[in-house]
Amino acid sequence: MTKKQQKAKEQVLVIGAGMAGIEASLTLAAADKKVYLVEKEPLFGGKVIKFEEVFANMECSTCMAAPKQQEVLQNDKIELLTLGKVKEVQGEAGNFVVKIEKKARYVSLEECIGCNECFEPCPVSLPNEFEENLGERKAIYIPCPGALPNIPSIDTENCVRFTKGENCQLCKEACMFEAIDFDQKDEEVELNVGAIIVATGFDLMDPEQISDCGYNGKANVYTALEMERLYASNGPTEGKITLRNGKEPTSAAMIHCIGREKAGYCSGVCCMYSFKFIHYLKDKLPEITLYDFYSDLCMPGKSYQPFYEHLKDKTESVRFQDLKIAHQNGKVRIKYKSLADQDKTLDVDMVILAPAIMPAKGASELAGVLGVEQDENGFFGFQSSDRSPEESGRDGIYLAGCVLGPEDIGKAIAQADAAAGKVIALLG
Amino acid sequence: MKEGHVIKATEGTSKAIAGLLKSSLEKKIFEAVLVPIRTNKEYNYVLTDNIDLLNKAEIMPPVMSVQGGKVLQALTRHGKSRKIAAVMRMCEIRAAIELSKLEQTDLENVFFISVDCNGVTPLSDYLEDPSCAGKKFRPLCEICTSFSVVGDEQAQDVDIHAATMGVDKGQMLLIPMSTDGESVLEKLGIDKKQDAGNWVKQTEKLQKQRTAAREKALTKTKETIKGLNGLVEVFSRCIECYNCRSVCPICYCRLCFSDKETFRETGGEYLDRAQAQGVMKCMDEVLQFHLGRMSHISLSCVSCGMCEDACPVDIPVGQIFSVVAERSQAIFNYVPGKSSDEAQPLRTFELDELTEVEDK
Amino acid sequence: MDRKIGVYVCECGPNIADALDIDRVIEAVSGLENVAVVERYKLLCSPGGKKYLAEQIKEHGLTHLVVGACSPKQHEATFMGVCEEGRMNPFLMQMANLREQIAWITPDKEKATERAIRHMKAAVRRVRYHAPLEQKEIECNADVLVIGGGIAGMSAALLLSSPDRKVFLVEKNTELGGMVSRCEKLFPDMARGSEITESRVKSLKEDENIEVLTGTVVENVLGFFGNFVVTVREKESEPQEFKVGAVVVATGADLFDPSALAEYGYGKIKNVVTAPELEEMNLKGNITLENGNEPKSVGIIHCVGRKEKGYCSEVCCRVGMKISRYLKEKIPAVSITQFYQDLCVPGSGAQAFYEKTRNTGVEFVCTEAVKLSGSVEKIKIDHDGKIDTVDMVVLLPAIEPAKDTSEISEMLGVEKGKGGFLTEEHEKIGPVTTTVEGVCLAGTVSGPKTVRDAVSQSEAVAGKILSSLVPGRKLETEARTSKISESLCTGCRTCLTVCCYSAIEYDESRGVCVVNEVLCKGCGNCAAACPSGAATHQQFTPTQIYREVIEILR
Amino acid sequence: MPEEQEKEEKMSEEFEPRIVAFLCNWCSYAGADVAGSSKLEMPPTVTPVKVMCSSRVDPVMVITAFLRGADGVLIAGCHPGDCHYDKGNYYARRRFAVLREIFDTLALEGERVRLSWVSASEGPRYAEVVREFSAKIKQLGPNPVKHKT
Repeated sequence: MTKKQQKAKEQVLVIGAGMAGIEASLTLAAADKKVYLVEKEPLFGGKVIKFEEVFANMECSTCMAAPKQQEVLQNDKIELLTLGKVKEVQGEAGNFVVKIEKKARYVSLEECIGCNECFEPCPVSLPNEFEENLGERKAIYIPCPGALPNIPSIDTENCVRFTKGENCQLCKEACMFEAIDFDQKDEEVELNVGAIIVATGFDLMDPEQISDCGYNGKANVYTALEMERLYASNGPTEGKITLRNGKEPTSAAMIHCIGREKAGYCSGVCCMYSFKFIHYLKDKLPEITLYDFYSDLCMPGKSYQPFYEHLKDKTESVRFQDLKIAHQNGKVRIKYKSLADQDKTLDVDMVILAPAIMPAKGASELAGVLGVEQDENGFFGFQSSDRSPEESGRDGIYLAGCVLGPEDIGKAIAQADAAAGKVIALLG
Repeated sequence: MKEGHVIKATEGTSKAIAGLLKSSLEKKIFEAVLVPIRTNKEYNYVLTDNIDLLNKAEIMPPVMSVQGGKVLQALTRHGKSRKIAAVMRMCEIRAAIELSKLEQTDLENVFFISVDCNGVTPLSDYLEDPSCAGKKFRPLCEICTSFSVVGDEQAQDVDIHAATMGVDKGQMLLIPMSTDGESVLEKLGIDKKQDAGNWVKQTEKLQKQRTAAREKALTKTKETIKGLNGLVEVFSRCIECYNCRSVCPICYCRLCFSDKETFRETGGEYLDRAQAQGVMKCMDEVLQFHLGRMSHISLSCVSCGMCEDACPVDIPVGQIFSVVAERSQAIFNYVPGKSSDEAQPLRTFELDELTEVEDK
Repeated sequence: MDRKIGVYVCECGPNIADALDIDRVIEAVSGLENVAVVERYKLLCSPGGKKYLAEQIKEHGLTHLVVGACSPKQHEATFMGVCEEGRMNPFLMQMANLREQIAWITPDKEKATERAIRHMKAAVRRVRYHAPLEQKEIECNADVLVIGGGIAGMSAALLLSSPDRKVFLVEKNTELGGMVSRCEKLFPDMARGSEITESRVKSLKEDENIEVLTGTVVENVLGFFGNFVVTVREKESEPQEFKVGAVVVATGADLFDPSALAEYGYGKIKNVVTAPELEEMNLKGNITLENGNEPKSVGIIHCVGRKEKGYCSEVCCRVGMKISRYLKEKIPAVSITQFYQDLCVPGSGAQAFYEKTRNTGVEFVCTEAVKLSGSVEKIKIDHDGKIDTVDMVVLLPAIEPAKDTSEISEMLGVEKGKGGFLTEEHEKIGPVTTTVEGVCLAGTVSGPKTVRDAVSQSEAVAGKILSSLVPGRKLETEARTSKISESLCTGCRTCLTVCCYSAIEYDESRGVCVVNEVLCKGCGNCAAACPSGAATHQQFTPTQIYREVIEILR
Repeated sequence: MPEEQEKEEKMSEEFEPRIVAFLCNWCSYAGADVAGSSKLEMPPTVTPVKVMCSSRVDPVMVITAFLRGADGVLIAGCHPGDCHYDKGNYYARRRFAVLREIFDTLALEGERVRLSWVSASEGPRYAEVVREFSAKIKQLGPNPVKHKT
């Protein structure tokens, strides 16, 4: 077990390397704090790097994220621990002892130069979860072109060497840099930090858990994240929007509030990104007919409604009360009740769901490890006017981004800087 | 512009304006006047409060030896002048206004008196034979459409315009173009008003003819410089004296990009290139200078013709620049010198524009 | 100085070595002017490679370095580090991207080699004109000016203050607390507004590192990040001047005036009040009609002015719910109907607040538009043709920019943008900073916000300032900035007008423009805008670019 | 050189355009790198010149490149609204518009200068721009400057 001993007050742990975690780390590093940035995935950047563009200015999200990611990688005050998981937290504000389980990557960060030569020969192909399973990857892989760090990792759950114990070492042979090391072991890292910032983000509600939304991963019903990857210029189709059979859709419907009732809250951003999809679809398929099914339009703030205004004529907006999705000979059939209580049906080629934003998988477990409270929906912290949102209820542990609940990027970044501010004020 | 204030001009425009200036000096409306004059041999802009001088001088000689805009630059670049009246041709005023956007002139205390301009005689011709004054004009003057204040394409920052075209012999109409202009006329006690309709009509008529002529002439010029061949042909006789640049009112740089060491290469390097290309006519510095200068000034070019007048090898450089200037100004439908509150196009931008030049 | 350029080609294993003929590249650049040494190495970014390179620099006494390898995006920082190892100014190094932009995209080895040669030559010719650059260190003041004593301003001040950092909190009104102090309660937890603000006011007063200046206006702010000079004036008294390093703008927002819209009959029809007016009534104790009686029925109308403003003010829905809670507490029998267009209740917990409210018997009616008309002691609400009659109507007006937003924008050089609010540096990744470095925004000055978000913004501002203005630490400037030659500049100020970071000032006395290295972000826009080349980017000078270009074309 | 010989050259497959590409550091250069790491094949015609922002590209520099024999000059930057430096690319667009107009007016084959927006994730798009532009230049043939000056 490697111990990273140093003055606790000089060190901070940031859990989750999405936009919020990155922002917090950079701000802390600027204040000369040593930052350990722990990320469970082999790459970092969170959900944002899955998007091609972000509302409301339709900026390229890679152009937004990549420079910050580069900063993290080049900043010697920040140590990025990918494939890491927080196992245990002892002590109190100013002096926490943290145990982190760091899974082996089986590719040496020092030796590998990211030439990607090792993917080719790998015999295993499987759906790429970064691409929302719309593309394939190997057992040794980088999730998508441009992913950072630009170092592959071996997925031991699928690599024949690890699953079947076969003596396959095609990737190792392909590597000119002796970067691949099957003998790497998972390790436990112990850190001594003065404060912790939690920025573990969110996951979308699994649409298969929602009755009547017609999602089965096969038919032409897509989740928002699937749509993002379909449109992404670095995605599986290089930005070509097609149905599962490769044909271009001639009609599509965006459906808001999927699972809102079940979740019990409004996820805040779905209306906006559904509008963004209008732009996506019309951009690639100018002829497509679009429908936008919503119950309430949630577009808070000075810049969101104007974005909607300039897109709303490109789609037919339908305000529904309740709605069912079925499959009808190749088409997707939407049965819904209009605001005027009329029952209606609509057939389209493609449906894009906006599922509720949920606490990230494993949130409760982490809450337990950290000893912080969760609200009735499982998000961290709770809404209280005499407490700033970033406070977790436990001194020395702060929150930022969608771990607090559904937030847009702007709010998440502000919370990240606020959390960093709290930490700097606390540790001096 | 319905009516103007009448003054006598029985002894001609020059004397009429002289008179106007004299009384404004006597009445202490201005501390001095800036005006191009001719005293026996010499002609130039003078800044003066000397009334006798104005008595003897011929105001507004038929040549433009320096561009008034440049004169005002020299006078006000390092701080505004005291209250003066400047008598100038439209192209000079427009240059001065353009320069003010580029912080090269400070016009706060400058009172503009513009005159109907019939054009100026090329300096060289005039020197040879003064009698060709008023007969021979700069080619650009012959196709000039902005010789007056009539029409909304014209400079708006004039205070008084002295109208002669279509005005009865022996008379001159002073058109107040600003509240300042009105109050000055009042102070001068010039209150006899007269309908200016005929002047407007005459001006518009001439503008119409000129517009057609300009169109025709510039199209012709465009043909002569078509493509690289044309350009090389025309500019191959350029002697790189840079007169065009030094007389240009808009060229305000301390050191021109073309004079910088940046682009100089060693003899060896030139030879390498000559060998690589088989032949190297040593032309590209010349073209670089002229094209580069176009990219710098074409938006502000007021098409005054100074450059052409100054070219010792008769390159129609003014007409060539005017061709380019018209087109690039059209992109932003920008009229240089029209109004001082209009930003020079390269100093600002619109969020949604020019989609035709970009590719998404 | 006579130059000794070292040229090193990285094989990057097979990635470059197999894709092109490195020996030919080496041969081609060897002859070039000032080239002292040309070598190839298997992997320059490896620990061994870095060590090797650093030693080479020292051994050959190299003055300039060219590295032909991968993309500078990958390893420019790495090799700049190596330069420092070799005691060479890192800005005297130039990379040629032989991997991403040649080896990996040019299958034909012959062509790849030609391109590589061209690319390397260009880098060599360019680097010859590189000059050493230094990161300057600049003294700065760590104190902070906070403009606005509302919840955002107070929170920022409290988090910022420390024994070695003074905070000036300037509030134009005589009382601190702002909008929140005028609310009896706040959603969603119905905490008392006054308690929230009073506790903060108390800690502000107790904190000797915070100077609270109420009834005071900021008259001017000059200078730049780390070195602002502030002038404030309290009513009639003499103006006071002090220095700060950063400025926090937390001046809040105003509410849309409903009397501008006939359909609400505000100011004409009796008992039509705005949300703040009801708050006031409620704070005073009783919610009554003009005739002193309690209302039996109340209509609450959302989105007042939303259409005119063109945006949704985010908080109104929940304010409406909060108000119905007031009413239900004070007048249990009252019947309440809310007329809304879209229910905007984003985020965990907000909907619960809505449902709780609805369960107290509040009716919610979704409607496109409403029109009010008075009729003896009653108010008729016409919503999409249907008519309701109530005793009292509460309007929920849109949040709009504060009256003085323009002056503040002028004074600080922060643009007014969407909706007329002050503009953030970047809506997503720079929500509390502005293009004027050292000037930050917190709360509704940059757009409608909930108290929660305003607070988190104010703390974000604190985070930004605490990390960038550390007492006793100097400001490090970006080395790769633009600079303006005093002898060439004619003071035309084109550079100044195009600079997005107000990093260029005009020096009246010398009549030239000057780049402020603290603010310059090094984009080079000014350099392209300047016709005479007086302004230039120190790492992208015309000569450097020109040399690179003609070498490519040779 | 005589017309037919010129034509020949235009036709000939031999002609490999020399294109100078000014790429902004944050979007287009990054995009080009993504194209590279995705191993997207491209004609060997373009040599990138990195600048921090498309707004650094001085029209005179483009003119010079053209007069020094560049068969094409590409300026690529962040999409409008995405500029890493807030608004640089809007200024770049105006400068380019004027430059392009000068080329067109003087019939200098304005298609030889091109302004493209390429984001950091648009590797495939960058490759497409390079292919398209190269094809266009091949069509136009070599920069006449090489023979005329």
